[in-house]
Amino acid sequence: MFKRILIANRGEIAVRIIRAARELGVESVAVYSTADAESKHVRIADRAICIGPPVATESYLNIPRIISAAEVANVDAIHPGYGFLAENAHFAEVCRSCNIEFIGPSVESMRTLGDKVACKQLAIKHKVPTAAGSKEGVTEEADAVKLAKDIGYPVMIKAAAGGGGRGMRVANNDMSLRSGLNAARAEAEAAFGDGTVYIEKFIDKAQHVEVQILGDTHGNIVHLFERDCTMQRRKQKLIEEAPCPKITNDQRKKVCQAAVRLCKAAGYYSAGTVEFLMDKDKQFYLMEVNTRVQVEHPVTEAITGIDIVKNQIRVAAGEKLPFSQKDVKINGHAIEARINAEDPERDFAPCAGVVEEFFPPGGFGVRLDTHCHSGYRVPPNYDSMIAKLIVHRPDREQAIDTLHEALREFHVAPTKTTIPLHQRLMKNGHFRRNDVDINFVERLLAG
Amino acid sequence: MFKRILIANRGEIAVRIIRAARELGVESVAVYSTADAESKHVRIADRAICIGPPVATESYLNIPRIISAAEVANVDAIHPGYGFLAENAHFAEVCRSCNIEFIGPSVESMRTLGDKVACKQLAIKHKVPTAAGSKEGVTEEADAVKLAKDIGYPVMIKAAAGGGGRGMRVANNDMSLRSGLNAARAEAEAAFGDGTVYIEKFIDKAQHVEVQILGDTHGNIVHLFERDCTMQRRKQKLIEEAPCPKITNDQRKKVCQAAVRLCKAAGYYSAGTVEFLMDKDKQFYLMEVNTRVQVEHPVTEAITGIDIVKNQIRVAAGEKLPFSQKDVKINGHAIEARINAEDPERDFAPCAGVVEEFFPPGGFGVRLDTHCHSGYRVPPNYDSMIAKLIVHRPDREQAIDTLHEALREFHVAPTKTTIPLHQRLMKNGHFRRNDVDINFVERLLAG
Amino acid sequence: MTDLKTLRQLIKLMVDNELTELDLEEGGEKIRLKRRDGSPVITATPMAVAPPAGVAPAAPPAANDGAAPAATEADADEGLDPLKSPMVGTCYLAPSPEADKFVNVGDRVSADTVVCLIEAMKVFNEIKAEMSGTIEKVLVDNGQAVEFDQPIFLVRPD
Amino acid sequence: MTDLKTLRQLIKLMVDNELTELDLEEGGEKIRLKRRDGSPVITATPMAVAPPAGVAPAAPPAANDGAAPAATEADADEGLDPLKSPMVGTCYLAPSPEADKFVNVGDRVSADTVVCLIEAMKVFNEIKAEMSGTIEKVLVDNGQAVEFDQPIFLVRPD
Repeated sequence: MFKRILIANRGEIAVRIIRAARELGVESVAVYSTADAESKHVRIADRAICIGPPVATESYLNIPRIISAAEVANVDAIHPGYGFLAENAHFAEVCRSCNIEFIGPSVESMRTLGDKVACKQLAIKHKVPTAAGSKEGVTEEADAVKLAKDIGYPVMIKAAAGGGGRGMRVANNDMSLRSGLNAARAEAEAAFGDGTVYIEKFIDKAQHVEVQILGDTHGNIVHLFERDCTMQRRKQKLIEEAPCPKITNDQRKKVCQAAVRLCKAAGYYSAGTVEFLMDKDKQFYLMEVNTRVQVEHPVTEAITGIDIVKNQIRVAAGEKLPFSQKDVKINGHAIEARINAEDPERDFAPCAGVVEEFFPPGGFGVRLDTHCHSGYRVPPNYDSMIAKLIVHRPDREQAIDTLHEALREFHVAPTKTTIPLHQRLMKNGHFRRNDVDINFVERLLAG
Repeated sequence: MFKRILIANRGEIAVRIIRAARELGVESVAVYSTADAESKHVRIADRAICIGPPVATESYLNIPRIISAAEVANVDAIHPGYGFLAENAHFAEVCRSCNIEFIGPSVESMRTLGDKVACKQLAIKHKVPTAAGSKEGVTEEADAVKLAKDIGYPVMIKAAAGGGGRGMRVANNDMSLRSGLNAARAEAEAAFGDGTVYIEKFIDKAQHVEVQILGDTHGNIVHLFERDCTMQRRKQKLIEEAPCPKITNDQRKKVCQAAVRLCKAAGYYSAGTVEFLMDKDKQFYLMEVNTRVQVEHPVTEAITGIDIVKNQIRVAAGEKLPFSQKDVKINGHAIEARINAEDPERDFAPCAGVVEEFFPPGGFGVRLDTHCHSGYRVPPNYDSMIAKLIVHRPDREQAIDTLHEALREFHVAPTKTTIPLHQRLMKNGHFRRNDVDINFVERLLAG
Repeated sequence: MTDLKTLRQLIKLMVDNELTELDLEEGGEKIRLKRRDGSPVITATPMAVAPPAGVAPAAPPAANDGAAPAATEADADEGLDPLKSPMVGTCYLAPSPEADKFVNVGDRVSADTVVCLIEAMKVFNEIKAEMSGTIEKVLVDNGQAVEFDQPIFLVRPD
Repeated sequence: MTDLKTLRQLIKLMVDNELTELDLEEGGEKIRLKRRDGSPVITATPMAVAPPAGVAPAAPPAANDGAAPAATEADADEGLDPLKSPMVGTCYLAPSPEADKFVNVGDRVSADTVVCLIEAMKVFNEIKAEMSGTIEKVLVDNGQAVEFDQPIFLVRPD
């Protein structure tokens, strides 16, 4: 096992990783920008190193500064968390070239699965369900139009290098396809330095279902079942739950095994997530693969009892997974609500500043992951999530009731948060019946 | 199910009960003394009624005031929590005579099991292991001396009406027995208005093992396995865990079934705890029965997944237990640390006053039950427990590691607490090997 | 500073201006004021000589309808003393529905004048004034539930 | 200041300006005001170095050995400017073990005087003074790890 690791992240996930490391007897080294000098991950780590100013490109996104800190602290490995450099294959490469293990998958699998076209080709090859569409990047308008005719409108134009819904466009006819194609190319070029785009069938009224994968470097790879993350706003997940309440065990088995096939084919190890869209007829279509730990990993930890972050560290250190697929069982139902410092009244504008009162809920079946406390100052420089509230109960209905109560108790002032929105959603009949799709929340807020 | 219940308690247990009630769709009515006007249970209840001044005899222990509040609020039932009136059979009787259900067992079983002599006789009758000793109260010195000769010194002199270790004395020879007998009688008379005492064999190097019982009014009664509460200071539990790490499944089955036999014989329902002492040879000896929910109930909830407080309310409303014995399984290991506002430097003197900073830990496997928050004022009038920190992990070793980390993160200032003591205990080799007895902590603190 | 008159004036100041807090300290020369506001404020600066009252208020908005005694409002009225309920129960201002009220605004009361009945556990308890003065205000309705310490009347002491 | 008249004026000030809080302290020269929106307006007090530090709890004892930059400490030295590290790395005060130090106490430096090397990722970065003045203090040892913003020298500016 490693003697010491560096956590190249901040906020709740840095706290989460430090806890896992210390529980494994591994020393933790935090890095921080001057904006986070008093943040919790700095306080609870065994050592903390200031690496730069608030702006992320000069601190949490700055590879040389992070590697220097790693060398100064003489660590064996770096955990990237999520966001920032977590899916940056180049960073992983640099780490390993410096003899610092990157706590994540192989560089090759990050590259393959990170490229949506390559990923899709691999998926098709291994019978992982995908949406009908182009097998490789589309450049000629003519090809695009012909393709769209074959698969039928509406179609989706996606950036090969894209992710998290960025650089996507829907086209309902040849004209919107033509204009969309060029716009998407330009946007992708600007956003990812890669203008390759591709086209596939647009899935209407879809739900977001994703499968948690965990693998080691000895060829063992298992799934920890799926999560339903259909409750989103502007492609940002608000509420995640496990298991998906809508599918049968057969459907569950099929989609989870498909995800395992894809990752096996990519020579994947560590934690990863295969995201699918599910249509009204419970057909699945591959969306993308996230080659890192997910914000919503706690709901899977709750229903399986498996510590995903500890296992990431173990397998990065070369250990075998301490369990096999047959040991993984679903126990109860878990739901996570992301608490963001945002003002619903002002179109969810982030609310930086001091949280003078932060009185969290607690009790049976309630887990809170946060770096926040009374007196914490939310810096304006990073994302606005200040806490993740997770409940675990025997069934979905009880989980919703418990989460509703926990949200009601959750007192944060004067900072505005998404707590009231979550309370409203817990009472929403469509949500309770799980009669929702990925655009549900926006429709609700619009009307 | 009830429409509305009153919680005749304060602090974390009042909060715990309000959560359970609301999750069941039952309205909650809090009562409070002027010292608790701003306490959490007052804030989260559907309604709160001030019943008196800080002194408990004029508020939380005052039956007429509580019943009046119940009538004013028109509740269907009263949950007494633990402490205060929880084991007061007269209070239960008054509630029911006012057509207010008492959320607890029958008055008769409270009386039988509350009288240690009657309880022991019932135990002997149903082959529940007890320590050798007098079958009924002892009044004559001569009888006492003879009895002591039969069972052999050292012997324990106990008050029939006693509990929680109050009014107990050890005698090592005839002389100390004689003096002890009179002193104990006087003490019992003063403390409980009942001078009856009895004598039994003193169990040396004992561990405290207790069995959680849950029964309904339809004759169903099950056990939720046992807890080990050996880590005590002055007969006050500091750390509780489940399951007991020292016994085999056969020993577990035997002691749990004995507890069920005793409660069945007493016509018991609701939640209850049968406390035993266990000697070096894993022999069990009945200590007492607590006819209420226990402070440490969360460790049992963790390993069984069963919500004890919700089930107390359900069975009080006449519902059947929603599960049977064979459904109750042990999953992992749980440990609870009681966080008291006490100063270990000053012989654990209670520390009343404002807790300016209360930054609790969190994360996977961590549960916190508390009514405290940054800015909370600990009143000097009640017990000093401000939080219960509970961890649930796959095995005991991981549970200890997780609890140790959580304690390390737990920041409370300027109030002095037992957190440092718990951190020390988590690192103690004897505790980790479970090589302890009920006097271990005191020996440790002594030198 | 601590004489009742000044105190009353301070309290009036608080009520009139919706202050929720007011700490004074003559020695070290300190003043601390707080006004009612949607989002309560707790300032626990480490160095601060912990003004307990300042930090204490579990300011968070009560999830319940805040049934707490309305003592402060009552005390506010300059020079009046609240006659508070000694128990929880139902307050009756007259001995029976058709009878006259025990006391009305303007009536003089002395220590053992019965001013109302409070029913608790089916028992009707006679509540005496325990002070002498003139009833200036009746703060509860007949048959209303009252809590411990809840002001029932405002009395102008002799 | 504790006379009612002053108090009334203070309160009027609060009401007129929607202040929710007002702390005063004569001795240590302190004023603390708060308005409804919850963003503190703090009129400085001599000792109050960083307002945030007051509110955001720097209080909790760092579980780690507190490797945070000692900037404030350094700044304390009257009229001296800290020359801070622009990066994380290992600081070398001389070009090689046997060579003389780049600068010593008392040396004059100008904007482009090289004062030390910082090794980051095997690269030795020449650090220039970026200011002109006299070296008054060397705050790190040769070969010591430095963080971003950590003062390396104290310079008395011209």
